[in-house]
Amino acid sequence: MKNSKSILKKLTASREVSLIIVLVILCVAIGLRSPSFLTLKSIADMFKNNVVTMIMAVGMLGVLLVGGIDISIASTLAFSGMAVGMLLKRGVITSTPLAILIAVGIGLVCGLLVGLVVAKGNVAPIIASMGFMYIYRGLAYVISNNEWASADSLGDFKNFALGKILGINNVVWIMILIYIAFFILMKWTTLGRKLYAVGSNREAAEISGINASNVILFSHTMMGVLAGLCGALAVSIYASAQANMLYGKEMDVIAACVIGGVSMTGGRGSVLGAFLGALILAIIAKALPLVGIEAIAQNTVKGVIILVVIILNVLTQRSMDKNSLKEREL
Amino acid sequence: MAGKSGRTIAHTQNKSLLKRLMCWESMLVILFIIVNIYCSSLSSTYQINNVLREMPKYLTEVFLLLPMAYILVMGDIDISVGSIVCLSATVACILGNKGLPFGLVLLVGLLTGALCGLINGIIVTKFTELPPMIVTLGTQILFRGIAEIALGSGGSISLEHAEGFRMLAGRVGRIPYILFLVLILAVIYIIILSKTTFGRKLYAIGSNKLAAYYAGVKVQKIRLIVFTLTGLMAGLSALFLTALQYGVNTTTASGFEMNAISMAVFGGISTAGGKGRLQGGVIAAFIIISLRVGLGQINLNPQVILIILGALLILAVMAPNIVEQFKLMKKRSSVK
Amino acid sequence: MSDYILELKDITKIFPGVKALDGVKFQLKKGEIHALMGENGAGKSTFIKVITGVHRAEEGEMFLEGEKVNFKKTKDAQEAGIAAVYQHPTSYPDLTVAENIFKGHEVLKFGMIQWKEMNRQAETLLEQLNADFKVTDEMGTLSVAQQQMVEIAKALSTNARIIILDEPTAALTKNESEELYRIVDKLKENGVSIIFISHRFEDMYRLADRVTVLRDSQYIGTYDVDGITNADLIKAMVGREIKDLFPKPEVKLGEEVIRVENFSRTGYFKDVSFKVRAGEIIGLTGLVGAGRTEVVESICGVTRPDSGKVFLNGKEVTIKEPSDAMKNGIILLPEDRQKQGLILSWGLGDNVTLPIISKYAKGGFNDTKKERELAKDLLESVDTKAVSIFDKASTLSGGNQQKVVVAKALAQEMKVVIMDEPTKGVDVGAKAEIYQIMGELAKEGYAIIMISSEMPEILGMSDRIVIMCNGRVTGQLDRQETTQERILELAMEKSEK
Amino acid sequence: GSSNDGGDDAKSEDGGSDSGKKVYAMVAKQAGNPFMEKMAEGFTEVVEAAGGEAIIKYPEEGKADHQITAIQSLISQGVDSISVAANDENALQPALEDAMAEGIKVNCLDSKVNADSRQLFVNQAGVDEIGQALMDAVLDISGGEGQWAILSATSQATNQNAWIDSMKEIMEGDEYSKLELVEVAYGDDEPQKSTDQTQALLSKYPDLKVICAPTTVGIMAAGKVLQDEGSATKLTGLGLPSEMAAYIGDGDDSSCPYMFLWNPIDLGRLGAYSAIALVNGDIEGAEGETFDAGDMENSPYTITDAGDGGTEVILGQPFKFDPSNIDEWKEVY
Ligand SMILES: Nc1ncnc2c1ncn2[C@@H]1O[C@H](COP(=O)(O)OP(=O)(O)OP(=O)(O)O)[C@@H](O)[C@H]1O
Ligand SMILES: Nc1ncnc2c1ncn2[C@@H]1O[C@H](COP(=O)(O)OP(=O)(O)OP(=O)(O)O)[C@@H](O)[C@H]1O
Ligand SMILES: [Mg+2]
Ligand SMILES: [Mg+2]
Repeated sequence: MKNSKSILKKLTASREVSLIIVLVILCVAIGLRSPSFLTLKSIADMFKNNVVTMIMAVGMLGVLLVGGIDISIASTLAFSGMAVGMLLKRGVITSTPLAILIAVGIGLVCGLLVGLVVAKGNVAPIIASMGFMYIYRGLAYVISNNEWASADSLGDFKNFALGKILGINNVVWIMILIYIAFFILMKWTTLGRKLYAVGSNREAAEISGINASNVILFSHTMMGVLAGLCGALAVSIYASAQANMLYGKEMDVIAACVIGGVSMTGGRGSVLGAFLGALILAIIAKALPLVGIEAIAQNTVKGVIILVVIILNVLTQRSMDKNSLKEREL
Repeated sequence: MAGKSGRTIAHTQNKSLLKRLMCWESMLVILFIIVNIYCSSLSSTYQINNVLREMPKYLTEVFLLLPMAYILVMGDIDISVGSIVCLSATVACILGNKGLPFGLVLLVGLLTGALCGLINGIIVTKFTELPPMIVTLGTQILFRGIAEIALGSGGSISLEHAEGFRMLAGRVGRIPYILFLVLILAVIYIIILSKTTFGRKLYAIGSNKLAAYYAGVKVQKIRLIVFTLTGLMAGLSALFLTALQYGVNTTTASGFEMNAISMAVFGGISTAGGKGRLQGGVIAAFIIISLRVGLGQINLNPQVILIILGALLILAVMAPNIVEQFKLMKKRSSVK
Repeated sequence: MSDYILELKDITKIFPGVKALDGVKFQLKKGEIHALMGENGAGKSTFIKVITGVHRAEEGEMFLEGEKVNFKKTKDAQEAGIAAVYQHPTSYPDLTVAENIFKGHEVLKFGMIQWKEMNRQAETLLEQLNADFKVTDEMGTLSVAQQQMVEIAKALSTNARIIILDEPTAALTKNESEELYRIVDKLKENGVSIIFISHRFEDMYRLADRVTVLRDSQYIGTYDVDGITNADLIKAMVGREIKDLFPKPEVKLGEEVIRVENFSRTGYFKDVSFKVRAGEIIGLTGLVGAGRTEVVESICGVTRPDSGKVFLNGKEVTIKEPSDAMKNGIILLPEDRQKQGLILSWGLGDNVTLPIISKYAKGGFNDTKKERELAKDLLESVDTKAVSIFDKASTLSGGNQQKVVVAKALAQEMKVVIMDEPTKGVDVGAKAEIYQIMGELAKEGYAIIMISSEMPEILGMSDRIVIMCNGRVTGQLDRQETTQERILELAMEKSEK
Repeated sequence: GSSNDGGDDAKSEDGGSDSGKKVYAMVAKQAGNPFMEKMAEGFTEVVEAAGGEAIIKYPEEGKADHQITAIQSLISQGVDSISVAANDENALQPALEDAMAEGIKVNCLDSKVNADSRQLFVNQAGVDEIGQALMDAVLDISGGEGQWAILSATSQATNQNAWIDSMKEIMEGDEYSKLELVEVAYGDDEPQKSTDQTQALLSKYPDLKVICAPTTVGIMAAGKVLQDEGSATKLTGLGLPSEMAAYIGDGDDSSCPYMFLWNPIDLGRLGAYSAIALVNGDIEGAEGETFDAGDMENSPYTITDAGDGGTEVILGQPFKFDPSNIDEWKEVY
């Protein structure tokens, strides 16, 4: 009896669980209004369409953990995506792995530059990444030469996002693998824990011999790598590369993390949380057209849902804290 | 009275004039002059009358810079201002088209902005656990969403009685009214921030919220005021923007928040709070305006302009850091 | 030659504008406990940071077992077997206690962190320290003293041969200090050499074999603890004599000024009632985490109590925010001077005058000239070691920062002064000065509440002692009628039950 | 010249160029859009052939706000004409009025500004012609009956809304009575959202016969979804041949049997010809005037009433792209 109570307590005390509850309620509510939402296919579609946000959310987790933020990621994505698109269109490359590799490479350089300016140049992350947001987006336009790379010119590459292994789409597999890798990184490796340490107390980290600026550099580079990769994935998924692709997506990614309980001041957050946050946003995006909310009101509903979710989370957290205080005997 | 050990503590600063002039603001003034010389050399049409004519559109963003500087000094951020502009403009246009007296339309436009700001303020002060960035991201989507509903399927409303608004877009000679207003407001905002207790409290909040609270600063009340003020200024911006485009549409003022923030940061105001002066922000705003107008004259690809502005932003913030490090090194060796 | 496990020669460390260490030498024998003492700002913390590689000295040499070493990073020192607990806790508030302890030397297997094993080892360490919290607790939820314990556990966990403790007892009460002594003794038995810094003489007498004194960045001397007297030491440290450490004036107590009735806040404290009369000094004491800080914070409106009333001069007052308390003349000197008391990036003057700018302002505009004069006077009156009122608060030593906090309180109009650990980390000279000020305030008829964990201070300064245990008031004693033992009994009421 | 005093007025009046060439400016809807790029190409070609100088001005973003600053910059440069593809029908009015007050000729192309802000609208195809073509395509592809849906750009897009309204009106006719328009969805011209919306349509209406997407981004996204899923639902609408080539085909494995568009290059050319005619004083943009458009198909063009208080000139009929001609056109635009 006592044991089961403590398990229950442990469960309710974790943020992720309260998110899962929100998620279940959301799914049931939508499922009641629109039965087709809970079909396997619809869920598979949802994951495929939101792979990009989900992957970038886990990268953003790393950046937020060290107390940073990166709003250049959608631009990095467009730049790498556009680069790959144009290379394929011009026939410079044809191989899919090479295309992905190039995208990752571009992302790596982009992220590294942001990281250098933040970690070594001591520029506030929001400012540094705002500058690069303009720069990378501008570069995407410049290399696009006012063209799109579309299905016909992408050749085999567009089929990558169609392929399945064990009934699960390739791009979803990539997402799953990245999540597993990050889960291991964040939980069981010293490097991952360094991210937490630096975000929790940078001075302390430095005194205990952690090179904080290198850790920050790493987090931005990692973010860049993932954004670059997502550039390639987005091109493959939508079979189209456009210079303005996923404009403003960075805000969705940040929102996903925050909804998932990642602190914007650093030190707090989990891979599972980032995933759940991204999933909630994905469900909202998927459900809004399904449940028949008028297109014109969709942004209002989305804004309200985001506000309600984050406020609800605060309120549940508060009442949990209060409950645990009540149990303290005086 | 001197201390028990007879130690005395200086309470005056003797900064030489040169040292006083060696600040970021002076750098910006020099940069402003350079940019203007450069732009005039680029194109013969970069002339004062043309600059004055193109200026009003950009000045609507400076309205937002002023309160944004306060917000940043407090260590907060508000990314919903663009949406507030859009919503206020929408309300003003709808009421204007209903035939309400112009004065009332202006008032309601301003109040709409203030109300939105108040909502932001209430949420960030009641739920202090939430970072303002994510709250204002939510309201950013929400406020524009409401405007979208109000604007209906047309997605835009044009003024049917534009006379009043036409007046707002008027000029004295070549100088637009809005420039006067921006300058007057800038002076007021600068004085409040640098000379009054309110300003000092803003810096206190931005430097250490907790210590400010313990010292009796009404942190949440001040935050509420500043967020509301920001909304009010967004309302003001909305009125002028409406006058400049005789109406409003769903994309009106999107991206204004980032422009306002980058002006402030370029001007030396730190997003981490507690640092920087609004003087710098205002000069920076005029540098950016000059640059945009100037580079526009040679029809440079706007994306390239963005690349230049992005690079400039990063360099502007990095430069003082590097100078500081250099100074520190020098100081260290001089003590030796 | 290698009589000394650690030897430093002619260490000079310069911060921009400040010479923090000026040709300091130091010798640590193998297996000895060596105290490092000196006034606030003498350079003690800086000195140990030079040893551990946090700072790099401009001049001087360091020898470890006779071999010259040059630590470039803290990691080098760690690897050489030197562990340190710094003055200001360097913990990670968002991480668990266990992770805090093992940060930097996690228990690994195949490059993976072994959480179970790490938690187990951490538990063993904490058991040694008699800690009352779990290794899976988040560091941020612990009290300052508990955090200090974790820091000590962290130093123990590295199996270092030299352990440095910078004011480990500053936040500890008598009882916990005893625990610490026990541990330090045990370490010594195991052949570990220990350097510790403290402003408490009792620590030194109880533990140290030898003591080195620094003053104004310079080396004054090293003495054997046997045979040294209080007066000698104080003279070495302060450069002058201090006659009366507890200058408690005899004050005729006046009317009741403040009365707290049935104060409760879920989870923190319950049914707390006491009153303070004009000119009275109340010592509020108890064990770590007894809830003293929480009580006074609720009185001052920092947090809101669930129930209870505050009466000022017999009239009930409602206090929702610190500013309300200030308006009523209730002034709080917060416990954590760096986070709550000061804006570290500001000048001293601006810090001191922050609570009163509105009062001095003309039509909302700051009266800078007046403010600066006032700040100068106040800072001098508490004898702050600073060059000008424009010095940044962050550059002051801990004790001097505390003086600035005191000056800040003095700037305000007050009836009730609440001081939360006012002498934590403050040197004897400064302590005496703070007591002096406290006495003067009492003489002027203010009601004073002093939270303290230091027994001599409590006994030396209070008229009445209020003892808390686990969120409740367990006793109120007159100074005359009490003893250390009686106070400790009441402070541990719960554990006897 | 670095004169800051406003002197040298004569020069700024006859244009920013030094050679005294006439300067014709086109303001695009947005950068990075191939449709706009092709239009600009046609525009430039004609202007340069006529011995003028062409300026293509891209706004920072595809928004009316940014077009205002672009137009004002062009006024400063003293260009002779401004041809604008407007992002908002009304928002550019003050800027364009300023331009006209300075003696600059103003026309618009692709999407119009209101009658007060322009002298002429170069319309790609009449609204009703487009509506009719699309409606007939839906009728044909669906086999005459069943459910169909529209996937549009944003719910506020002027052009799309006009076409959709026209389609709804045409649908009143008897021959369309067995067709049921189940929903108008909006993908906001974002690939991801358009994909979400397409998938939502498919799961909500399993019997959906046709999706009509009168927008280049939307039709691409829908084309991809339908083709990848091998859906029985077919697609038509307005799309760029180069972008849609992969989806156009007769077989079951192609999602789009045919679609429509007009030639953006020609649209740009006609925009340029009309601008030149305006600048030369050949026309004033009044109804009934005609102007010569070089070797263009329907030249000379006649200005007609646009029905909104202003005038327009219509490029021609929407052009149908099907498997027989797509390979040829995908190379062109
Ligand atoms: N990072 C720093 N930058 C500039 N000055 C510093 C810095 N750290 C310490 N100082 C200065 O160096 C001197 C010595 O400080 P330190 O902290 O070593 O004193 P301490 O003896 O430990 O005092 P306390 O007993 O108060 O802890 C002080 O004058 C202090 O102001
Ligand atoms: N942020 C916090 N979250 C959760 N619990 C806390 C927090 N701060 C303090 N506590 C707990 O509240 C109780 C009372 O703490 P408080 O700081 O009032 O004690 P105290 O008597 O002043 O002790 P000290 O100041 O010596 O730590 C303690 O059990 C402490 O662990
Ligand atoms: Mg110290
Ligand atoms: Mg306490």
